[in-house]
Amino acid sequence: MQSHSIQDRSVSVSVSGAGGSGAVTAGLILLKSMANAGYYGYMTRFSGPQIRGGESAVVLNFSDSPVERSARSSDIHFALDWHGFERFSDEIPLNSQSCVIFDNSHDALPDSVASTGAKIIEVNLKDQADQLKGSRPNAFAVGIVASQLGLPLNAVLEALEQILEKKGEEIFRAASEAVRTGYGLLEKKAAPLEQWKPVSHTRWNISGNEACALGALRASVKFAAAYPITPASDIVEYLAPRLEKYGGNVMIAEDELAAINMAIGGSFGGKPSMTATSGPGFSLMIEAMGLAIASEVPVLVINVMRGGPSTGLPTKSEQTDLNQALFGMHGEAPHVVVAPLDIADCVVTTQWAAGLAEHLQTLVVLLSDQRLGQSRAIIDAVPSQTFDLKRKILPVQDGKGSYLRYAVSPDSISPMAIPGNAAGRYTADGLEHTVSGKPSSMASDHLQQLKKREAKVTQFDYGRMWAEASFQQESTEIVVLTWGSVYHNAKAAVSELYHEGSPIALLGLRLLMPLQTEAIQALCKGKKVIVVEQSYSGQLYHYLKGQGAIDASALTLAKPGPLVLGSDEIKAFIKEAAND
Amino acid sequence: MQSHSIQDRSVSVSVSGAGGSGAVTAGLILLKSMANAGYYGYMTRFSGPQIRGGESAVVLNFSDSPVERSARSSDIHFALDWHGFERFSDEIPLNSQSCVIFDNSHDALPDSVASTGAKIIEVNLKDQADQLKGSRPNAFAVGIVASQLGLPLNAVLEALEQILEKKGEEIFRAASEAVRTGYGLLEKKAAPLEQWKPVSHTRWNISGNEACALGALRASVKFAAAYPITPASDIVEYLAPRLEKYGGNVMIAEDELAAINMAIGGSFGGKPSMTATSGPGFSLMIEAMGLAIASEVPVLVINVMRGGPSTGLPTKSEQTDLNQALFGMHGEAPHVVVAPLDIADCVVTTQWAAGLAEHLQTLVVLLSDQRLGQSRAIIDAVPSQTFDLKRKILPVQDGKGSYLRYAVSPDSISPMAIPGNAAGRYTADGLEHTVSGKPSSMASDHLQQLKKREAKVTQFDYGRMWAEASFQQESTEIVVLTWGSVYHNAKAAVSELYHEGSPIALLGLRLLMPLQTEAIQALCKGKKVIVVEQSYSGQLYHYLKGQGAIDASALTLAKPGPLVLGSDEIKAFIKEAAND
Amino acid sequence: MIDIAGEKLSPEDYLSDVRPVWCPGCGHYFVLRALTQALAWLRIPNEQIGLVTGIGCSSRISAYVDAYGFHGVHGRALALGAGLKAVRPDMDVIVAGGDGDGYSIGGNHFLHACRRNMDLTYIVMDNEVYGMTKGQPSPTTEPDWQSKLAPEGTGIRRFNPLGIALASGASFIARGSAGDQKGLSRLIVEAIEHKGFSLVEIKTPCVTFRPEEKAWYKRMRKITIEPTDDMILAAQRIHGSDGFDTGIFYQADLPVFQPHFTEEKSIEDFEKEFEV
Amino acid sequence: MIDIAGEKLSPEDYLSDVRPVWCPGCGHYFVLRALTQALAWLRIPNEQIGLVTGIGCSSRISAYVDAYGFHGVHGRALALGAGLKAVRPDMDVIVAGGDGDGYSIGGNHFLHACRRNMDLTYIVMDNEVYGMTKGQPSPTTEPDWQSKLAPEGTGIRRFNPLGIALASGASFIARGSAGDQKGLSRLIVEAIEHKGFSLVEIKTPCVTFRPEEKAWYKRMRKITIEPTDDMILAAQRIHGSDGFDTGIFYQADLPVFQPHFTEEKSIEDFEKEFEV
Ligand SMILES: Cc1ncc(C[n+]2csc(CCOP(=O)(O)OP(=O)(O)O)c2C)c(N)n1
Ligand SMILES: Cc1ncc(C[n+]2csc(CCOP(=O)(O)OP(=O)(O)O)c2C)c(N)n1
Ligand code: SF4
Ligand code: SF4
Ligand SMILES: [Mg+2]
Ligand SMILES: [Mg+2]
Repeated sequence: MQSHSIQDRSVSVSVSGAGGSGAVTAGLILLKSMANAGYYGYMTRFSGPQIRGGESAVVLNFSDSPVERSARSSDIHFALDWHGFERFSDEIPLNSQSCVIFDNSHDALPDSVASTGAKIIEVNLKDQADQLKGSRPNAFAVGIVASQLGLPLNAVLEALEQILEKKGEEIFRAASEAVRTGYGLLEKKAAPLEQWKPVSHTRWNISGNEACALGALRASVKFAAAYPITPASDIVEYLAPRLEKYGGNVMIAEDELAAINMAIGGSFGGKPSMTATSGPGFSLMIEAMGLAIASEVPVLVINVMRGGPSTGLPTKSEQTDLNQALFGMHGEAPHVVVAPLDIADCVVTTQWAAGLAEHLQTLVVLLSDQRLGQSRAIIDAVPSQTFDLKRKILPVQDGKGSYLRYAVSPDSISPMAIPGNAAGRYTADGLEHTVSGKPSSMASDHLQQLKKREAKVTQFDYGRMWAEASFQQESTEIVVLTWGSVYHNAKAAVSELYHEGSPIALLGLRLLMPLQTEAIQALCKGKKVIVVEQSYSGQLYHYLKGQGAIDASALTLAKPGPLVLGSDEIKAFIKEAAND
Repeated sequence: MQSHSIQDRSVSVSVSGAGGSGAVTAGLILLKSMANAGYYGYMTRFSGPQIRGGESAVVLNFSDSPVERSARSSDIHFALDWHGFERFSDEIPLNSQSCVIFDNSHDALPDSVASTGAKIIEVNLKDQADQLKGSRPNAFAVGIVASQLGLPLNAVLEALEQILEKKGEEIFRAASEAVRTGYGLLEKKAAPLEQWKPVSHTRWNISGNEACALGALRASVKFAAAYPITPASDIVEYLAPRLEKYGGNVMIAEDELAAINMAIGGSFGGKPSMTATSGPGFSLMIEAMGLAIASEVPVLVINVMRGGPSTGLPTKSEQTDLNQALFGMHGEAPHVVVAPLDIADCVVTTQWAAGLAEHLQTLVVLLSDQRLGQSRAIIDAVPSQTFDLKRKILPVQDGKGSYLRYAVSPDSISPMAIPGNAAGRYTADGLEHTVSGKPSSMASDHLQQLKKREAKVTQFDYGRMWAEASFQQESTEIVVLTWGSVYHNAKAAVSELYHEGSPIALLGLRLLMPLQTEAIQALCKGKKVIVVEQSYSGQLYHYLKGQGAIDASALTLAKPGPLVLGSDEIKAFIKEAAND
Repeated sequence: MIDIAGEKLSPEDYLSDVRPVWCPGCGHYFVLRALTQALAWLRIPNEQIGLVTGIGCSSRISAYVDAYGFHGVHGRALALGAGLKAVRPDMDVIVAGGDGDGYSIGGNHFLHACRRNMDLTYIVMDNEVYGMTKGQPSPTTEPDWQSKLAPEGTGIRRFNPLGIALASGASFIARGSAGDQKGLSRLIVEAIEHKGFSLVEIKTPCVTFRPEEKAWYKRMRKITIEPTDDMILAAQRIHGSDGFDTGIFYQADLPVFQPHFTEEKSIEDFEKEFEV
Repeated sequence: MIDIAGEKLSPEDYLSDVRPVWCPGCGHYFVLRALTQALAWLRIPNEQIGLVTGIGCSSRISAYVDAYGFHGVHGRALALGAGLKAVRPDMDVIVAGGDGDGYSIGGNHFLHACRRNMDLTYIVMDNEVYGMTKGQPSPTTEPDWQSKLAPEGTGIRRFNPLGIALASGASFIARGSAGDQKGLSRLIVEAIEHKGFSLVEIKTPCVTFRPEEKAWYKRMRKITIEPTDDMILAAQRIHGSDGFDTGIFYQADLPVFQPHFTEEKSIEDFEKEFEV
């Protein structure tokens, strides 16, 4: 097993197996066990093309400080069997530092694994399971891995209880016996957890999609309408049972065209509203997103990106809907596009995004991606915070007033009337209109309203939320610019280089539109700029150039999905670029 | 009346009136009359917000050489009445050089017109019409205008016959009497046509939308599916009765989602296929446009742009769907975007576009706009031409072969099998796939197919069609870059400056994606570059910058619709920019 | 319905100050009149009315009524209206539009709105043509009507709105005529008062692109059909009608969909679920 | 249908070499078997078959049949298939998909495909759930089925595919069961041979997200319904059925839409129209 320096106190584990072998459950138990023991962890899951019954795998990374990326390679890989393992060769890198434990009651060790030089340990879990009524091999595997990590048995049993709670006493008893047995099966190792410092404060076990949903709840979103799609469905599935106990509700739409229009209707009715989808559904929402912009109705649209184009790679991650989120609508359609940088940030950024929609009375698109959304991590509880972002509402009055829904004001935001207010009767319109909302095709009205809609989003002060800058110094010479789920690996690369003495800084953009061009220029001017993103064409890079935020001399490391853009790869690219 | 220099032998006429007054018919007759007399002309029409029964106006510009833009002001304006005339103040500029003739049997002369200092002539057409059974005021107006222009009476009567052909002998007789009477009513003027040289070769009376449709027919498009929308409906309405006599057909879809999918189905079946729409419909086609790209099925989508966002200004022109046409689809979705520069070019560019779709087996978007599409002009017949752009087809063979639909080839184009060919059975897929079309989410397949789809469009040699460059010289210092319906006014401005001695050149882009970055750089490097476009945010400008085609120092004159970006305005902007 | 005391209300009390852009003689004027008359009879406070429309000549009606209006995008009015009603059950949500908006591009939402049976009133101003885009055949156009887009007619049978509404689960299905002001107003009143999804399909001539439809004013029969809640009987009447009958073809007491919510949880409750 | 002489064909002759990714035991396997059996009986040359699908577990079927297939986007298969049939009347175009694909997002195309009555065969693999996206309620799901998205059920009545097809103008309407291989194959044969739009609605269990549906294999009755061309009778049967009957509920000889074309004009003819 690899030795770990103080700076990198982490250990990585992966588990794989055929469908039904319980690899994912094993991962969930290990993640929870680590949390119980006072540590942090991060888990991603992968599956083959089969819908069910196909092979699946989990990749976990643990540490005693927050961790939100996978390791370079697996320290321990547990193969419940070798079914379809070759599909995971990219996701589960093994090397001579790895320790591979496998259940030899199925296929023999594949040559490809043997040739990695990893240390190999064979166990026969079929025999074990046969001896212990009601037990399953994955529970033994959990015990074995826990013992090899030096994870306290108690922490594992506690996790087991939490996870199997609903399955009944019987099942829990058998599983805990299996874990115990597994724990004693191989010689127990104390390393690497020996040097780790457990924490005792509250942490959360949360996925990125759940985090987005929580952010929406914090922002008082009260209505969501959606049509299922991978990998976004979890968001609304999380909300469905909760929102209806929290003064709101979720509506299942017949398609995405309906979903976004329902959300616009709900928002027009006075409730902060949202929808969540992925690429194909987002494409279907394009027309109505333009309507929200033109009629100035607040709405939050979350796009959990997957690989494209078209149906593409529905279960894999990519950052390639950026262009569409920025420029997908017809006509001049200024709006807001934001993206969280990690799982905790999903909570904060979603709350912010929903607030921005309300405050600016427009469309806000939040771009998450499959990796962010479907990964699960143990993170510090995200402290609650308040953004002073509320819908400006026309005071309720009796009798019809002379309300001008689209009046031009200093901040270009006009108070919105909520139905029921006698003074505020008006008709929201996607046709170009006058200040009162009356349809107009006069050049002067068009120009006035175009300006209004643009000014309210561009002139707003987004404060410090627009980006996360780190390692900035007087002497900074290189700036790495990135966004979304690539952030953590980019940060790891930059951090290493910085600590190795490079004059390097990192900028993780949270606000993509309106682009904070001057602020970016201020940080990047005269520096070597490297844009890192998970796309084929370099969408962010070209966008930043087009807006004049970065110079023609900037470089880009753009790589399409579905493989993760690793920190080593990023580091190597930066090093080479720095030497040019 | 304004005196005309040899360089600018043109005369402009406008006609306005309440709904039913026949202003548009008067315009059509005058346009045809000019054509019959051997001249050229250009006509745009405007109407108030009423659906029918509201005021409408036509603005015409005539010359003895091809003309495809409106004049700075009206030389003659004929008001059949003053109903809603104030709405046309922008479109019908009058000044002291103008001559205004009006029927005084309705409202009195508006102050706003009197104050222009135009020469005013009153006629009473009600009296005239009362005397001549079955006659209508607009026919007298045609006669009057013709006499003032010095347009031969014969040419007018001939046009009248052609246009009223289907209405019966009676109506034609009354109308021609009225024209004759009108012709004699005021003192006849020979100027300005006196100095003009009539041509005798074949010319066409055609609108931009008709020209697009003809281009599609020339390219052997055999199937169109569409859902009506202003201002694109004319295209498919033109095709409907013709295509079914030309080996093809038009299908009326239930919505745009169906329209584009039908077109993809038709193309998959082996027939060059297309659809036509405008902004809102284009937005609904986004998802399936991605499918055409991913599954490599040729399809042509014409977007006749109108003012946006959302429903926007449905009957007005703007160039603001550029961003969407380029970047509207989710995922990495390389495709082709082209735009015609004038009405004749609608024929050529549409033919080219349909050919490119077939040859490159992908989505081609053609961006026209309301101004181009719904204007009508007398132009020289567009000579037929051939592009060597055909679909590469798998030869028909018996028995199943080992066909690889998405095989990687040197030009990245793989022969397409047409259903019925036993050797070519395959399943087209919008999921990422292997060379055989089998769904795959492997990183290597994704990268391979992404590259293939991009390479086939970027590596193709588009030849000289990519742009029209004019006034280029060794000494060129300023390059004006533009596209679409703005081209003719930009050309007028550049031409004047060039002839005034400015070292200026013009570049009208026909191919917008893939951008011919190096070719643009070659023409623009080191020059002062000015991008002229009808948008609010400068969509073309930012795009060119983002792709590195132009430098950060480039300037932009971007103005939203619906008003035309006039040549004076463009000229003034360039002049000021040149002096900076 | 909220009844407010005071003087008698008139249709004018429900007219906004935006002047209709419809062609002189368009049937839609009569629908506007009948709708505002119905609202006056019902005395619904203007601000409690949500009037949601799509795009089309007919859909312009939301600007002409003094209420909370939404002139959305083509074909999606029912979805937008459903969202509004979901969060604002206190409001009377009326959705309106044309045959193109509702039965062509909007067909899917029509199906699912019927099925969902929310308490919405859906007014379709059916002129058997796309008026706004200048005279193309719509789903309700006769198969042999000749137009630019279909020079020899579409050759496709007409969409049967009442039959489809019935099969999809609408609980109130009526046909009215723009020519019968009083009858139409009464149908609209019944539709608004009905609990559940109500379809009021109105024959309203497009005088510009289908001048022959002016004959409808005479040809449509005044309220000939009385309500039934027997689906098979309703089906017989609908499929047996020549299209010129008016009245309520079907009215039944079916479960109404209305999302409910409580306030029993706090954000802390949700956060606790994540704690380890 | 083109009959080719020669040896007897088997379902395998219509299977591609792509292995299904369906869960073990999924009802869709039986549909694949029944479809390929029907094609074998009909002896349609593989290359004359167009099999168009949308997205969903069921829609994956286009990759498993050895024919010209199109795996398009979610909900649009009927439109794509209509385009294919419009230009290729010589082909047998079969459109297939799930209840989500066809009745939820694809509802509008379903309506208009029935109405248009082109000579297409539409196979819906109805498992009353969105299988592919892991178990959300579809339009055909019972109102009280509990799922993550609708913890207490949707409370919305089920979509009635047969009734809606009938009201919208489909000329062949059948229900089959994945459990009755032979009966199902025969229904598919009849549907393909029928001239006009044929709906074959198939009950096929999703064993993963709705394991209780395995009971269908026993519960569905083998071909109990005989065809009628009487609409009202068909409506009675459809609305009277408990959902477990199979057979052809309606079959009628209605005008089939198929765009026709001639080659009587040349490009020069069109250009001449513009000449002045
Ligand atoms: C997505 C989209 N497609 C097409 C249009 C063009 N369009 C506007 S109104 C209309 C049809 C109107 O017909 P109908 O709903 O019957 O209303 P009517 O004008 O006849 O009252 C169409 C096709 C549009 N605005 N948006
Ligand atoms: C536009 C769009 N929206 C949503 C999805 C996600 N999605 C894929 S399949 C599916 C539903 C599948 O259900 P069904 O058609 O019944 O097929 P089944 O899997 O049950 O066989 C959904 C919602 C998508 N691919 N595209
Ligand atoms: S076009 Fe027809 S529907 Fe539209 S306003 Fe005129 S008459 Fe009415
Ligand atoms: S999820 Fe359901 S429908 Fe999909 S393959 Fe599995 S059993 Fe079949
Ligand atoms: Mg209509
Ligand atoms: Mg299903």
